[in-house]
Amino acid sequence: MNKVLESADIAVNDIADGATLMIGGFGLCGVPDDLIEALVRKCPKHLSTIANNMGVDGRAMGLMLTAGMVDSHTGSYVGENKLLESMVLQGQLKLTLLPQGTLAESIRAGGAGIPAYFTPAGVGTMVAEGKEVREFGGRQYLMERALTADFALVKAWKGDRLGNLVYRKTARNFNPMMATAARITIAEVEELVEPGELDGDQIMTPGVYVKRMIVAQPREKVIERRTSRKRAT
Amino acid sequence: MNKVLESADIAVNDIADGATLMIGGFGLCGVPDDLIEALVRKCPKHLSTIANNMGVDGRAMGLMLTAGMVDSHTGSYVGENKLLESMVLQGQLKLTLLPQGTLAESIRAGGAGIPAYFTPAGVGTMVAEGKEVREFGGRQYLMERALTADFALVKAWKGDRLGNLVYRKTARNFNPMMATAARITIAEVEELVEPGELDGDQIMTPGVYVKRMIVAQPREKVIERRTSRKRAT
Amino acid sequence: MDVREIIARRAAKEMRDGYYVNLGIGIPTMVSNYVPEDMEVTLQSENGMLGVGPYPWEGDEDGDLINAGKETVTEVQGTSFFSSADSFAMIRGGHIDLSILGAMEVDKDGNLANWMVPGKMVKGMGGAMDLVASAKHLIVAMEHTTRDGQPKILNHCSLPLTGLRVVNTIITELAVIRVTPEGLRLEELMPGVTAEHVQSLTQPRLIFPPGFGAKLQ
Amino acid sequence: MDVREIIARRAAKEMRDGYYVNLGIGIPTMVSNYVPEDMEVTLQSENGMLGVGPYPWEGDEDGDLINAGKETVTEVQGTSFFSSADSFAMIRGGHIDLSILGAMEVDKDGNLANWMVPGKMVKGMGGAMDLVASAKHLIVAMEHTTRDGQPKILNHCSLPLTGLRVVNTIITELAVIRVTPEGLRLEELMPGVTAEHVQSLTQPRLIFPPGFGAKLQ
Repeated sequence: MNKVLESADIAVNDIADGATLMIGGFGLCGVPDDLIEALVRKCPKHLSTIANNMGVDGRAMGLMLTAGMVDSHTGSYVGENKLLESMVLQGQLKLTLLPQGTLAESIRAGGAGIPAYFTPAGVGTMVAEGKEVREFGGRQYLMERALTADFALVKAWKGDRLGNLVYRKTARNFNPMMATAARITIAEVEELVEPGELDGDQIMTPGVYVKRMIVAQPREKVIERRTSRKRAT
Repeated sequence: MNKVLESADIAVNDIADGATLMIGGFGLCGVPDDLIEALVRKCPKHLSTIANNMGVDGRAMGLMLTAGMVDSHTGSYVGENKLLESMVLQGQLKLTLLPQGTLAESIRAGGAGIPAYFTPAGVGTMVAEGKEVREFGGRQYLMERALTADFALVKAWKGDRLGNLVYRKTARNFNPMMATAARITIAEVEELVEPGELDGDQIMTPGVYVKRMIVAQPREKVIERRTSRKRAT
Repeated sequence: MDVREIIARRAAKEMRDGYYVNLGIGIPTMVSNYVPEDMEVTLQSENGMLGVGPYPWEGDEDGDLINAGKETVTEVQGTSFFSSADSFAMIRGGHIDLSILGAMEVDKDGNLANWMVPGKMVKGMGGAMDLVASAKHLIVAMEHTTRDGQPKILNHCSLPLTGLRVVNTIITELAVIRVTPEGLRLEELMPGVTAEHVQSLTQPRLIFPPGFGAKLQ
Repeated sequence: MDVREIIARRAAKEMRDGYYVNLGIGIPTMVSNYVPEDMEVTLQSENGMLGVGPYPWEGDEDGDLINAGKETVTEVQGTSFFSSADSFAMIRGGHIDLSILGAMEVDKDGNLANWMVPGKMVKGMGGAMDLVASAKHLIVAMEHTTRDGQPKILNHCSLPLTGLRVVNTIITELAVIRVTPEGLRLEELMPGVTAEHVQSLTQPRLIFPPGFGAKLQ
């Protein structure tokens, strides 16, 4: 079994117009940049995307906006993207906002065969509009539905050719759930290791969830907000 | 912060009559034996237990049955326990059976603040009796409720005094979810390590979930069904 | 050849390269012995393991490394471990290609009963209800009749169900039968077995594909 | 002292030894600077980290190690990482002792608005709705009035809500106010601030505990 493909372009080649895509990452952290860039080269249109953020102008998923590839987006925070703002205001893009925990849980539910569940987040707010409210133990909850996708593009730190993945620090974020919730999951790994090198206790995404893999091109990690302490001199 | 107590007896000392307990393990694998034995010494009565199995006669949770501590049990499989059988048939113990995946997910839901969710398991069976059935996408699902407990007794491989835990191989099983779903989680670890020794990416139960810890007495691991291949001679 | 071995050998032919498979206790567990060597099949065990290897060498048993039947097993290259919640998320989410289980009864609608006999002790369903509700393809691998020769393939299950309309294929020592919307279709006969013999030990009327040449009324 | 620093310093006094705390962006993030050194407080960041350390030394920034405000941070001894689903399971499950957030408006019923202004661009609620719905104790740390001096503590929030009846405590540069079933109770005045002054910048009538000596009608 070898799920590793030669290039990101080959890996995304069958992502067609109108597809629904989950894309991993929190801000610019843990984002599958090579896969996104390959997708922008192929440039399918009318996509529906599910991702916590939408990159920033000219970076990560921001590139997909510039290329006019996205018709609708579901996420929790899109504050770093002026182009998105103007597209939404001009009715060019349909934006659905969900509480971040609801977004995360709905994606997990999609992968776990749970069609719906109840959460207290958003009760009494705009998020509750059109959703069933139900009381359990004297408290109100919203019924939220699972999210699934045709493709998930995820970013991992290490992986083996069987599709087993390990993530690094906060670059984990939405990637593990998305890997479970799409018909075809494509993983971009920084480092390909031999099967058996990853300790079975430490594998975060078992290979069953991953259909295709690519090895990421070396690139420096982009930092969205570089905060630091000055060293004493 | 130091959550490590001197003995299992001290750790279970406030578990009183009528308490609801989750106890980790699958069969005899990944069971908090020291905590169970300390609890049997203290011997609170009228307990409600939640665990996948109920030990075997004279071992693990089987000891609690012998001591007459358990009024009701929720689990998925209790086939290894003749005493339980006779108690159930004589009406001395109320047994609630759930599909194993429902048991696992309901415990996760209890820890995750999700009061109820839908699953296809058990539709059209005795398990569905009295439960709401609902259709999503043309398929029927049961609404299942979250499970929580007063105390969870869990078994881990390594842990630090902050309560961070790592499990080993299939001894993980129900322990991580139970650790999240009780008011007070008590962890029995085989090896206590210094904070910082466990890689943050590999911690399976973050310390926030664990209130008390003990270090397990050295003991040989019991094997329920020893299966092996003969070595060529 | 042992009846159980006949069933397990035939069930193994349903495997495909790259499949992720969950095997129940008993005959289903034996299936792994007959997977062709050039075929890569990954076994899942619902207690939290993907990539189940053979039994360990004598003396190498590890109490922390068991399958869902509580037997000691080994790892293979690429084995991963996870919690019971994550394991059943994998199962419920439909990520397992094939599930093979034993049964006490199967009926013409694909209903399955394999977890309890009323009046006897209830041992519990374990993971069976989750597995049958969510498998992409569910094979029942069982002996064709009860010990006293009564049909186990029935018009309607008499025992409490494990799952409703869940079985895709039935493999016994006599035949391979597919559950179709029209009813049970006899798809294959084991060597030396006649269609008439299979029908005589099967309660529902079987559908015979053209060419089987069976003349039953 | 800077107004924001006054608020952050006072909010830090709400910490207790052993607390697990989630801090929002802005003033709430500053609170961690004023936790007494002998107090062990563990910070959670909803992007998947428990045990958030200070900003890294210049040059040590790691793009894989950020907080929910997307700022580079560091680990402490015992830091753990997890997925967003596991992070919000921790939050939704009520395992975080204290959550401190900023606000645009708070009202006398403890309703909170901090995520959108109609007609302006909707940036999204991020994790705020989950945090406010499930915190064991929710503190709003904010300036007492808008930039043009209008009350932010209102009879009824005018902006779309982030959460319904969720706020426990309001800490501003003027006062500490508790949300009670009877209404907003003025609990503490910052040095040099009078109760009358606080009331004049607060829309709902405040409850004055005995001894505050305020005479308002």
